[in-house]
Amino acid sequence: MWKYILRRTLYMFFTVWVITLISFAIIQLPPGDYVTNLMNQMTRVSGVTLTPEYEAQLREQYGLNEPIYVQYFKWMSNIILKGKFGDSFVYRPPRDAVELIAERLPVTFTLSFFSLLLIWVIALPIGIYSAVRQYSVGDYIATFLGFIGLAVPNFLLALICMFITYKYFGQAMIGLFSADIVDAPWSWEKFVDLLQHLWIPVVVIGLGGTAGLIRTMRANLLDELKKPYVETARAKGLSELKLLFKYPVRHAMNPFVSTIGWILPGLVAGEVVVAIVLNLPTSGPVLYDALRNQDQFVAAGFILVLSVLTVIGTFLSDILLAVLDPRIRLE
Amino acid sequence: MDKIVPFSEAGSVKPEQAIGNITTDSHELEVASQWKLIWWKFRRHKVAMAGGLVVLAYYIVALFANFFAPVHFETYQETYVYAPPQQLHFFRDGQFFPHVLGYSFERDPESFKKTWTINEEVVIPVSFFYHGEPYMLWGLIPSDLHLIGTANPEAPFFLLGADKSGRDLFSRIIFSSQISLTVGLVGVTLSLLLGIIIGGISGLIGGPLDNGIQRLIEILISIPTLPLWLALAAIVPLDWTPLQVYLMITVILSLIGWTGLARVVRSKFLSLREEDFILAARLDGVPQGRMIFNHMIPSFLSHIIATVTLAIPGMILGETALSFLGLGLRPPVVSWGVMLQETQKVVVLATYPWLLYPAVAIIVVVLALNFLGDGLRDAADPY
Amino acid sequence: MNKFVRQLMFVIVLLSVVISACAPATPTVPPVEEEPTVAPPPDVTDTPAAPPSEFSESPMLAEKVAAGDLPPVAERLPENPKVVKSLSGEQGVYGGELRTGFTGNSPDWGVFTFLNTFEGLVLWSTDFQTVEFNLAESVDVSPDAKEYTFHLRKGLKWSDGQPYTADDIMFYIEDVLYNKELNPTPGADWLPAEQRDGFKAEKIDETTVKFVFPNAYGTFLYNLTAFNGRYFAMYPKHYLMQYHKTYNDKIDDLVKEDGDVPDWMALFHKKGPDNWANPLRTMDNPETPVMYAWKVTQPLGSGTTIRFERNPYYWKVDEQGNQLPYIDTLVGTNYQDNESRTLAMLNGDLDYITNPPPGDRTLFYDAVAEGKSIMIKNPKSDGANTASLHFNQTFGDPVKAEVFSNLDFRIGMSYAIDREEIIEVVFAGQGTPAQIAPLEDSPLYIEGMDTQYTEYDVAKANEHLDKVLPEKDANGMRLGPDGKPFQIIFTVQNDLGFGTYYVQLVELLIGYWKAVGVDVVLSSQPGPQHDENKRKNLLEAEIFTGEGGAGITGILDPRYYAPFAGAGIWNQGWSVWRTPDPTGASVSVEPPQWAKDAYAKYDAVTKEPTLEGQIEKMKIVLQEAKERLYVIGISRPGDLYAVFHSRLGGIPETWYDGWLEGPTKIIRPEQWFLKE
Amino acid sequence: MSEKLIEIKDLKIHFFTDEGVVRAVDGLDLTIEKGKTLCLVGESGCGKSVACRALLQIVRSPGKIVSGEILYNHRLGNGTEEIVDIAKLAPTGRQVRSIRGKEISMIFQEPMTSLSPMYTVGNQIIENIQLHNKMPDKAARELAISLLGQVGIPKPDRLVDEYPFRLSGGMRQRAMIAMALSCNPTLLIADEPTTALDVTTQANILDLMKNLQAKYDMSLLFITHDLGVVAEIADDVAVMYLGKIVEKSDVNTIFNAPKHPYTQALLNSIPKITMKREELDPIKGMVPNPYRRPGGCPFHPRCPKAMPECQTVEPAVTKLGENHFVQCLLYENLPGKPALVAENRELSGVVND
Repeated sequence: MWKYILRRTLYMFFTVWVITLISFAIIQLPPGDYVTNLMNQMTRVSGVTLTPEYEAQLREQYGLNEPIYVQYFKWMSNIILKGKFGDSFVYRPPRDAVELIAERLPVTFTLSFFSLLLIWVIALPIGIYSAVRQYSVGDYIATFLGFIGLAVPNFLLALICMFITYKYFGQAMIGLFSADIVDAPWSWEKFVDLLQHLWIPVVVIGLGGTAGLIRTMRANLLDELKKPYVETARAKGLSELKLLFKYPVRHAMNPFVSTIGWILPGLVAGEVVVAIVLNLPTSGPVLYDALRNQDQFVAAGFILVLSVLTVIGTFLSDILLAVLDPRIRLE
Repeated sequence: MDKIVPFSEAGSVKPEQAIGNITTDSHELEVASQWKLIWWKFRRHKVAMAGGLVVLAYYIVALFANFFAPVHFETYQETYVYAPPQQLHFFRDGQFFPHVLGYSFERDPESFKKTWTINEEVVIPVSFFYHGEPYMLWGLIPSDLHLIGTANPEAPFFLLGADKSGRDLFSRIIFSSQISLTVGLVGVTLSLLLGIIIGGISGLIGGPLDNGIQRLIEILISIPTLPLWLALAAIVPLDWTPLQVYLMITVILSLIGWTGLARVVRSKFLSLREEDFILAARLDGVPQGRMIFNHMIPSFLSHIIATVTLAIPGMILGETALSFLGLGLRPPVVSWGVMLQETQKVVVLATYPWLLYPAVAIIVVVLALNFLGDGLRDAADPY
Repeated sequence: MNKFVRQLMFVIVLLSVVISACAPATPTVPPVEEEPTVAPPPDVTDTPAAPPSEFSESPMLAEKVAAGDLPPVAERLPENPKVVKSLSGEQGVYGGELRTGFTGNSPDWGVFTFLNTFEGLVLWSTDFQTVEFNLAESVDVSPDAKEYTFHLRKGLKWSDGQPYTADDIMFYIEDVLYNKELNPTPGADWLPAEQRDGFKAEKIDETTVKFVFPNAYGTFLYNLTAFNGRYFAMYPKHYLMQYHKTYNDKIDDLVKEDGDVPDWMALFHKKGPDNWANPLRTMDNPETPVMYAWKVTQPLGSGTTIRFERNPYYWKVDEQGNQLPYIDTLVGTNYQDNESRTLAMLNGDLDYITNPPPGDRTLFYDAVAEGKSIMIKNPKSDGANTASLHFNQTFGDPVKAEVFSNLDFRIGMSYAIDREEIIEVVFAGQGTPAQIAPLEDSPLYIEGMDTQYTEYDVAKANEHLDKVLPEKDANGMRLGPDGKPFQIIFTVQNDLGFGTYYVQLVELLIGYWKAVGVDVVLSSQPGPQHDENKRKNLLEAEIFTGEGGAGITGILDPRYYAPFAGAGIWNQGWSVWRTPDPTGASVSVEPPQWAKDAYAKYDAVTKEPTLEGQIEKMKIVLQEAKERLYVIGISRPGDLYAVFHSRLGGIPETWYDGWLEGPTKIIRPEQWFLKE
Repeated sequence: MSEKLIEIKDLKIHFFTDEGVVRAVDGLDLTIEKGKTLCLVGESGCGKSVACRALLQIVRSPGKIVSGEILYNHRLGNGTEEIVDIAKLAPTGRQVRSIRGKEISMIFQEPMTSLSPMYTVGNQIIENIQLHNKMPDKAARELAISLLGQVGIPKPDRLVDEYPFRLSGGMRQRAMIAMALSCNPTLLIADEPTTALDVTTQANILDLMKNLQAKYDMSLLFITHDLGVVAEIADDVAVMYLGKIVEKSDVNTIFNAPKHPYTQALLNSIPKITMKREELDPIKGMVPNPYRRPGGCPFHPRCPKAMPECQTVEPAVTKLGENHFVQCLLYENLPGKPALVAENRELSGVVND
């Protein structure tokens, strides 16, 4: 077991290193840089253009005039030595990329948590039901409902929800907080307010996720249901429900455990679109803006953090799986 | 965004769904061909059957878009900008006479808002299988036959309304299916091949190579796709058409999208490796490559099909999501994603709700594909 | 109000300006407040503003004064405060918070640049007809238009109570603009390249500065009226000198203290405004004193809101002597996406948003009809046209460059366009077919320039195109002079805040041009990609804005009237040739002689000391522009719409809206107020 | 003759699939006597597994008990007995569940997969114990350990906490047995318990089961296709073909004087020391497609002694002697034996169709 963990850890570091290379490369791919964008932004709103001198000057100021490998080296050494991921160009006063990301994470986590909750609450029962009652009308109806969420493009769903709240409840549900409370420090009221606004994004993101889970659960369970040990248990005289949950469901859960690790990064990436439409102060849009503005340290830092989260997540869920499944633990 | 990566759900594809235990007791069935069994099993999933038919219908429409669409997707009538859908009437004073009624608008001088009034007098006959706008089917066969429409090109015929340039939404939805239903397939196929080959090698040879491949997969799955899209979208040559650009990106993405399937294939191979017939083949000295394709692939071809079926809806939705972010296809290409881009505005929901029809088209086909995929996967391993 | 009346007014206004401008000796642009030589537009109160004698202030400040935290209002105001008339004829009331929204994390370009910045020495009068004094109370201009002497209002104060004097202006010019470390090449948008060397500024006394230009610079004042004039009240010397090497020899300690910045320049930029790219650093650093009506109290940072509070030392009053602004605080909310901002506005969560998308027009009018608390006004665009179609005459491929440079080609392409149809489809029937030319009511108006080649005439189109591209292939598509298929890649930026209709428009154009055998394909790109291709001179053709319509904007922004005036790609390589890119990233193309001459003609305009002379000279430039048809236009802009919360007061019925005026600024946000 | 524990009468179990109805068990008559071992023999696919699952009402869908009775002598607390028809009990009902694992328990063919790898052996045995009788965890655990001991698992106190996949096949099967015995049942059904094991382990397991049967005084229904095993363990033997019992008798009769051609064929198909190798002949043909079962005597296509009428007439049960029944036209209507047939008919209550 410990040997296993050690090996995995080593791999992990290697992976992360490669990812730093990749994420930095990705940022450098597009033509132009932050300064080009800045000017473009001005042109877009105003039609005013910058004189070349100022660009040159800006590039110098942001260190964009150096060759890429130098930039990468500086970036890395800052991360390793100073723990600094580099300041954002866009946000002012300049903030360290990771601070920015970290700032948005609590909300992101809350959102992800509730979405996840919704997903599981909807998907697992449906999945189990439609496996146990395979090909029954119930099966069809349940899965149909489960898939609807997947089939509707989520940005549309979000926009429609928002419009409905405006049209029929008089108040469009925008963002995650009411205007008056948004700047207040965290308090019980703020939390309640959050919950009131949370439902649209949770529903939108959640419904999108259910289908996959239903499918997995259904398939895994169908798989387990005809394993001999089920028959053994039945021959013992166990009640069907007890039997179902103690044996096949328990087994069918394992594949989920192995994916838990990716859920957060997945949601962060997946939530971007919804967050943009619903104007949520989550980390997704920060990433998106950073990429659009070529705010390279934030973008690179973000990709790095996301990837590392994934890697660690995978690692953890492998361990968790090992803990849960004796076969892995003991062999 | 994950939706874009083909096989992102491959992890959920599960083998071994026996066909009720009678088969286990019967010799005859072992003789029956695997495909026959899959078909038998598949038939039991009624909704999947329905889904299959719907999907079939979609692809047929896409194939003969010019025929099914009343007009070409670029044809516009400047006086019918944002014209609402017309109701198709089948009878007039008793006898069968399919027609729509003409209408005209008043524009509010201040808000520029159009208010449309139907003119009962202007009766526009609607004909089926009529000769209208000429076109080249598949760029080869000249024809002018259309399923439904009005012979008079001047007269308005907007079953699903008109868009911001006075183009027929119905026709555009039909033409869009050509792109939306196919553009992702390239990527899907590519990652399919990669997944099988790499996964197969990894599972067959094992050892350090396998280990290396596992690391590679680990790295690839930890890279978020959104940044990749943004980066790639920005670096394509200027003279590429939006279609080429999109195709290129999907292909590149498929280069990292194969991981899901590879994992499945690998584990599958690991288990297969132990099985007798493979061992036998080994002992007979069958070369690796041939072994993979002649012996192993067939043994789980069925899930691969299921996986692909489930990857397609992902790709369709991915296309819309990317269009939303302005990274996907762009006009003048017409696809469902491009059409939905128009609808991402409150003003559309409020004033031109019929622009949402493309979404309906998407929802239906995505549902159909999902059920089809489920059915296929259920049927995948009858043994 | 009646259009004719407005035009009449304009003529009167214009005459008066001209007369005053050509008065002999040292002509001074008349100090508008004292005796307005300008007949005020009918929708503005007619009473000339006699400088009020006693002053009152916002209750919010009155408390502080009572508490002794703040000197009385009379001491805070200058001797001769700038009087701002109510633009709606209503009497403003104090108090309240103005809520506004912006998209992206860009509060400055999103809204506040327009709402709360660039207090210049002078600014446009609210009718956009003449120059009004602002920080300066008068200016003397030498006959040769090389010397400008500004007399500042006495007793102006920064938001921290420190005096604003000539020193602050000198600090900007000597220690910022001409500081080699901060500005390797001294450049500012009010200081053209050819004026840089030899420009001098000199402090006469505490409230008087004199600018001396090497060459005549007749349009200088107009350049200062809007955004370009912002610098002179942006650098509070008393605060910034501590971060300036020249004044603080211990600067390096501060740099170390800060930790984040590599050198003192970076520190200076961090504390004060740094340069063009983000001039509004004063929105990020609450410490920095400002001359604006409101002062930031909570920067946006990485949050979602930014907050401002009234500047207790703001130096403007209304006609009753009430210190402005009326509104106590501003709050701006960051929206990820335009739609949520729109909804918020409809909700009544916001009081004001800039550039509502044209498409949302019906949405807001419907909201008004439904009795939502929305107020809609209709400003006039100062633009000459809804769009400009560029064919890059400096393009790398000689074959294409040759074709694009051919007048007949452009004329043919113009005839091929069914403008009436475009107007119906794209612009909801608003506007009339037109080329890019000064508006009928502009002093620069040239007979026929706006209407030439605008009728839809396929025959004429072919006739002209046949002179350039006679050969055709089997499908009737034209071949290039080299006999190869001739295809034009037409670029559209798909993420522009304004040109949301460009793609749709070009889709139509492609159809028209196909009809005359010209093969054009659409390439829609996001801004950054477009800009990169532009500097590399890889763009063949594109669509962009149509500036240069109202008043004398043609002179101030001649981008479509004179070669190499930047912006737009029809003369891309030439512009770079004129103002080279030190990074070398941009491709430069040597212009032909005629282009150089043409630009010289424009230079002559700016050298003219008098408006009359400028107009006269500019007409020569425009005449040539008319003959050469540099870019193709589509139609005159229809009237715009602007949305406000109905509780907002002080908003005029109409105004000229455009970049040059300083959008929003021209309707004087400081005199907006919230009705009870 | 000794008393019946279970009497199966004309049991019919059909599988309803889209491809048609499969009559897996088609009119089965069988009697299991107390304390005896009955071996159910037949090729795979003959429906023996299905039949024995019916005793617990755990026939998997799409299989259904369509008719017939399974009369079970249910011993009540007060020593008296009542007869329940298991076939009539609801498959998931409380009553049948109280019988499963307590009075009738079952062990399966696949020791590898018949225990869940997720729980320890002990856990799964204790579950069974506590399911049927109130017992504190401690006691239940003790019992489990002792049971494991009885089935010959070394160091039971340690293995009780092991996971199944850590045990050898034989050990697992022993664990299964321990579990099956944990509520000392009256009937133990063993569905080919030894097929998956190597020969020596087989022998051990068989011995074990014999001993335990004696010890617990329970009936044993032993399903197998291995006649060697049968010789080893059986008191009575029932030979099954395509859902019917074709011949039933005590073990000696079957081995020494088999009557039914199928039984004979089966016996010939196993090597004997006395035989020369060429005498060894496997049964020709295959078990026919369950969807197309032959008319008349289902065995006739493969029957060496088949007569024309075999194709049409379905044979009835013929009693050839004390506790020896056969279902074959060869022995039906023999001159001077009509009575016997009749007698045996009402005796075994067969209703031919």
